[in-house]
Amino acid sequence: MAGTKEMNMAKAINLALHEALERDENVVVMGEDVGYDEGVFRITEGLVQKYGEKRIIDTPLAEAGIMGTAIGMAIYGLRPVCEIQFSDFANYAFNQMESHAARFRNRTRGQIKTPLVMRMPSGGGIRALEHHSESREATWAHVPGLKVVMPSGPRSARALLHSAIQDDDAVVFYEPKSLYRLFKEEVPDEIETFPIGKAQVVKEGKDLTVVAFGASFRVALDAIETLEEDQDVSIELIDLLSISPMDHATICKSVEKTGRLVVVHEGPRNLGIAAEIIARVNEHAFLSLEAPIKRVTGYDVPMPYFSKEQFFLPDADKVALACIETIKF
Amino acid sequence: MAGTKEMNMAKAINLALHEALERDENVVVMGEDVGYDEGVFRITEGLVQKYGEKRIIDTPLAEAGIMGTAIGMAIYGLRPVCEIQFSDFANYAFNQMESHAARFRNRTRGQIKTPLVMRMPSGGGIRALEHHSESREATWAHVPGLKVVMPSGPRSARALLHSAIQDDDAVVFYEPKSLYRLFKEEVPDEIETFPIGKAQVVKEGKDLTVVAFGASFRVALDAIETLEEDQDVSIELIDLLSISPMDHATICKSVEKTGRLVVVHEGPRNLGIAAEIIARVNEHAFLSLEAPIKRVTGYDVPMPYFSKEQFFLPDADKVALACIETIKF
Amino acid sequence: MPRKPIEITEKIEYLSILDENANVDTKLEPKLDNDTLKKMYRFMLLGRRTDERMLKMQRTGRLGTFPQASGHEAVSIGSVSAIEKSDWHIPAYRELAGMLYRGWSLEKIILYWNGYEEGAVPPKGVNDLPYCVPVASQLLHAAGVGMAMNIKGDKKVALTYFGDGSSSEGDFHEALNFASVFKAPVIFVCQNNQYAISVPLSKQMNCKTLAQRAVAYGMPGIKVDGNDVLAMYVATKEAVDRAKAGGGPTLIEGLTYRFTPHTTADDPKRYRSEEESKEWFGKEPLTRFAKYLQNKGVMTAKDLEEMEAEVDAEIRAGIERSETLSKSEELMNPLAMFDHLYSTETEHLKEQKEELRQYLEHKKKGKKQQNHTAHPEVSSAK
Amino acid sequence: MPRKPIEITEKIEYLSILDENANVDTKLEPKLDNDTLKKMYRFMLLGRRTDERMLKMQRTGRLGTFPQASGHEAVSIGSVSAIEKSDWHIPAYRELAGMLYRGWSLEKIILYWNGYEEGAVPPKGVNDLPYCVPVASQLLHAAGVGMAMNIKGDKKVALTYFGDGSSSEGDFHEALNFASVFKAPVIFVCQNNQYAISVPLSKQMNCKTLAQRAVAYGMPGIKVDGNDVLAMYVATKEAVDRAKAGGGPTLIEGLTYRFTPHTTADDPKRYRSEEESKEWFGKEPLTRFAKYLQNKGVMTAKDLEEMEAEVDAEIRAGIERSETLSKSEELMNPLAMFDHLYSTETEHLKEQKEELRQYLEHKKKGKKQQNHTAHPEVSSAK
Ligand SMILES: Cc1ncc(C[n+]2csc(CCOP(=O)(O)OP(=O)(O)O)c2C)c(N)n1
Ligand SMILES: Cc1ncc(C[n+]2csc(CCOP(=O)(O)OP(=O)(O)O)c2C)c(N)n1
Ligand SMILES: [Mg+2]
Ligand SMILES: [Mg+2]
Repeated sequence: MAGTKEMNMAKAINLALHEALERDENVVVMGEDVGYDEGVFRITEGLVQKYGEKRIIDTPLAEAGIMGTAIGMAIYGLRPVCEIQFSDFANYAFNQMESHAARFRNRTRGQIKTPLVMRMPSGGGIRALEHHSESREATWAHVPGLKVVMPSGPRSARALLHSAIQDDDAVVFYEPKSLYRLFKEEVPDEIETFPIGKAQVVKEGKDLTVVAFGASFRVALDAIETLEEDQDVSIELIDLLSISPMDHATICKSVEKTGRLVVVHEGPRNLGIAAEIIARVNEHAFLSLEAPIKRVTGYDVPMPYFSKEQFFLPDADKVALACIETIKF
Repeated sequence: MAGTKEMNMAKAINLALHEALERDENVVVMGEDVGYDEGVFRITEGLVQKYGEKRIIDTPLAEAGIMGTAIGMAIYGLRPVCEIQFSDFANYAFNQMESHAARFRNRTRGQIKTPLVMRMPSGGGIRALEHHSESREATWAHVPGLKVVMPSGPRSARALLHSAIQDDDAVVFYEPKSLYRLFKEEVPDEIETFPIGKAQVVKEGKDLTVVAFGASFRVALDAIETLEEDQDVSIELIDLLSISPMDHATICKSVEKTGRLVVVHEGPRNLGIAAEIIARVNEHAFLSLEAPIKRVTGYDVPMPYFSKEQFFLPDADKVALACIETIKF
Repeated sequence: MPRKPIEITEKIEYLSILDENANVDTKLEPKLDNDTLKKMYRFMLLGRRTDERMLKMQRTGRLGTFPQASGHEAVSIGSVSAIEKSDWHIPAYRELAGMLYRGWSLEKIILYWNGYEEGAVPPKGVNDLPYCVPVASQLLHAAGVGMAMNIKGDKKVALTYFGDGSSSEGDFHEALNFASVFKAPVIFVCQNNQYAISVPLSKQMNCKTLAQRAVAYGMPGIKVDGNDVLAMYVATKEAVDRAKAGGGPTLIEGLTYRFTPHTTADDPKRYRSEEESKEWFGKEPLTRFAKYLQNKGVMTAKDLEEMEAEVDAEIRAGIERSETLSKSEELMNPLAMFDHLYSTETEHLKEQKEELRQYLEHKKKGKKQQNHTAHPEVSSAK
Repeated sequence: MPRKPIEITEKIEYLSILDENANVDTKLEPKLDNDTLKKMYRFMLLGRRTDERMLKMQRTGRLGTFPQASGHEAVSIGSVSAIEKSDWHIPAYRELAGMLYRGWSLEKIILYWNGYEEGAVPPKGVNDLPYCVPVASQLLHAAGVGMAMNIKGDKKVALTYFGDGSSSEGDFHEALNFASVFKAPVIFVCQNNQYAISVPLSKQMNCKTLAQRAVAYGMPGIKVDGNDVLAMYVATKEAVDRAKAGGGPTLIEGLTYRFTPHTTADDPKRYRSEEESKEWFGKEPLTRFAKYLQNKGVMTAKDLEEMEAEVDAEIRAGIERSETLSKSEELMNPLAMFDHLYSTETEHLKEQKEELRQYLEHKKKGKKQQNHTAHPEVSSAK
């Protein structure tokens, strides 16, 4: 790519924040320790120094407070980009998001809007404490009125974050924390946006479709690369990116071609994102299905403490096995 | 039935509370206005007069406070049965339920348990205000460690509430408020329990399976009765009763027989209970399926204000149409 | 290393100016011109009469359940009259009088309680949020609005309301704390009617006054006779001036009484004594203010009577407009439920809208055929 | 109808007994026997040395991230030593010393921070809850435990902890309010180390003391020198006695300092000055207490040295036990993740457990074949 820079996902998100703050004086960044500490994952590096304490706001330790005041600020005309220190603690903000961020526009027939972003590190893989590793995007995606996205690397993170900040609706922005510094990727110099509500076919194939997102997208990618090297199969890989609204059209089109589908995600299986994908494929591409759709997901237990988290998480072997079983069905 | 009494669902729940308080001195009832007001739906009628203010507790207006202190009380050895005035306000208690009620047992390898019930009126159909009519059982069912049940009438309400109170785990007990006084049913004199985690085949049939629960169960029943009267079809009807754990075995067995399935519920469709049912049927009975599974559910918008709620809700016509389309597929 | 008391430096006060017998403390009396006084009274009256009329509508099936507001007029009008149009007004659900004062039309109010989102759309020209149902949650919006004013450098205030019971919610605490930490220009007004539905304040909290909770946030707190519109005005005006001068938020507790059930679905006999209610009826806010206006020569008995008639006509017209509106095609269209959720239409909702559209059409056809269900035949397919 | 100040009747005090130079206020000094004093010191020391050793383990990859507790020993031990075994101890996550005092074994502590649920299982014989991660949420459990004590008529107390920053959460407010309304025997102890990770208390709240928040709940509040174990003991004992006599809850603010980063992942240089840290190191809780014990003749320098050696040996043994345990079949079994969620096994989890079991078996076979992925061939099927 011409005009790109290589960077990791932490840096790419930080870049998007710098750019958004630079472009639009209504953008403010707020959350616990986002100021001089620069965030516990250093995602807000350099912001307070550059944009000052008025726009980069260290808040009191209260998640409902953060999102509730952000709603007020958004109504007033700002575009708050809030950090919840770990997605697990967003529980405390559930009422504000469900009752208000998701509803103000609808409630006032479009007159009042709440353009805000709730950024939060999520998922396992970094040997963190209890309540620091869950992936519960389905909780938020089930709320009508919220948008939920999850990038799978530096480029999608930077592009989706710009989309989220520019969006006039409330967007829940999941950051798979295990990816923050896992790998680097070329990110274009120019600001790029990815449309919220669109999945990407990252790799074409004909025997099977795999849908994944976030850290699981990397896992799926690994699995597929190995499988295709080892065996004579051709797998289509879709990066979901937008969890709600969900782009079932892209998924169904792929399944119409391949007839088979595996969905991979970290969150619990019961009522997880894969369930909805299966339901929509059932509705829109039933006759194309040649095998049951497999779910490779977290189990329906809380994320075990970290000595055993790797067993909970989808890994490349689990994905590969599911792919093989689905193709062989 | 010998030894039964006819009563409506409000009365049946009230009866279960009286019985549970009588049988077990560790049972306490708590919530907003559950004392002398006897609950805004009068479900706690006669309790404070009989069991006193120590066991029938009018709490301050704070849902996290109610569930959080109930967790402490349960750990201490009581069995709190909490009323959240409307399920919509349980949002505020989401963190306590997700972080603690759902986890204490797992976290302490079975040593500490939190036997408590979170009862709450839910759903539409009574011309209530905004935030008084949602059906978001999927939010709770997605939380590993919680149990979620929803009765469909007086008998199942009384039996499931006893099961929930006797259960050693935290149970979310949804009360479809439109059913409180809609009809009466025979309820046995003896205390009865329904096993949590089991669905009931209420009516056998061979052309199609319909799964529903709560108020939607009544809607489905109506639809099926009319359809079978009018047309030459035979429909199997399953009352889900237990939303989590979910009895997919019973559903799949039925689908193996009928080959077709319609799922009915009030909650939003996206990541609603029907999605998980579809996913499990896909996993366990894929080859039996002769038609796509239809979802007759609430739409993915907040419940409209009440002048239009009837359009949001599943009704018998919507169910009948879905049944016909599924059978004809 | 001693043991010593810690001095509480927050100012917690009590204020009353116009007592129940319309005696006025002239030293504390605000200097308001006659038009303003008349306007204040007029909206208190409009609020009261609207509330009463709405009850009748509800009883005859022409309105849904609603929380009555009679008795809360002085808290609402005393405070709202102390802010400017460009300031923000963020009510809970007992600020009927104040919302009318701010320009919410009667038909919107009625549409709201009749189940139309159109009733929640704020009027143009003021900065108002609609009714808020999950108690205390609106306080955080007010704190956020106040924080935004500081960020933008705007010299405005946000005036917000909550009930005594609502102060038990965590959102109350977080809102007052955020406002205080960020010195946000927010006035938190408590409609302390001493009950949360059936739960008396003594079971809701264990301190003598709600105002003293300000100590926990390092802000001034003032308990006011909430049936005294002048005292409410003075307390609010001071708070507004302080906030606009950068002095941060204030907590105002207006002590009042609900002259009605909690909502039209409630029965207060279960939890309040008749004597108590009677005692509080004696402290009613409109009567004493009307006397004050007469004593002061601002209005005559005849003026008051004329105002009653005017208000009555206004309400009738409003009800009529609301009934016409609610029969309009726009307000009756169920498909609109999909139109305002997101800033741009999503494919997914488009599909669901189409699904509902087809269903409605099918129903319409069914009705025409005088066959309610009108289902297509299935048997042939089997 | 005057304007008048409202008198605050809640008692808010400050207490210090043993200052940083080990001067003692003999009028306030508690009468504790030598064994008790020695035990208190011993567990402060054990806490400190364990914390230090754990840091080394963490730095060499033998332990996960953990929140260090050095500096918090006096708040923890001063309060925990004022309750009985049958009372309840509900910590946040800086009560390492207190948990050891209550009988949590070193291996449990280490297992916990090494990612084993087994470390969260409370020891027998005491009524303790494990560490709590979502800040302030544990305060409601303590309030509930206290309410249950009242319901059951048990004369016990619940002692619970939270950080200064955590007092901004709604759960803090709701917990103190519930405890107060129900006169629950709960002692709320704030580990006020003046920072929530990087956020100083001045950005967290806008009042002078945390203790004064008690005014909002009609309960006594006391600010204590949190590096003074004697003052912490006295304040807690008073609160315990009051609670057991039916006097309800108390809020205790222990002013202290984190002598370490927030957790092993944190870098305090970003937000705290070296001078500030140095100043607070001078107020360290163990040194002054050791001096006090020597001055009082409770322990000699030699006793202190011997105790160091004892504690050191105890820690070594604990670490060893934890490392053995963590290699045990039971603790290594990933399938156990399904075993404790519900009181009875569900069909659904049985299926998932079987799925994982099969997968693990497949992996094991694959490893034996020296072929890491060991996938069955797919091509034949196509
Ligand atoms: C979060 C939440 N919980 C419960 C309710 C149901 N509810 C509506 S009003 C009310 C009592 C409110 O009491 P208070 O705050 O004193 O206000 P008042 O109605 O007396 O004006 C309750 C419990 C609600 N609307 N929101
Ligand atoms: C609800 C919640 N939000 C955020 C966090 C992340 N977090 C852990 S400790 C901490 C700061 C706590 O500060 P304070 O209460 O002062 O306690 P301290 O760590 O200083 O002892 C934060 C923000 C958390 N654990 N829980
Ligand atoms: Mg009230
Ligand atoms: Mg702290």
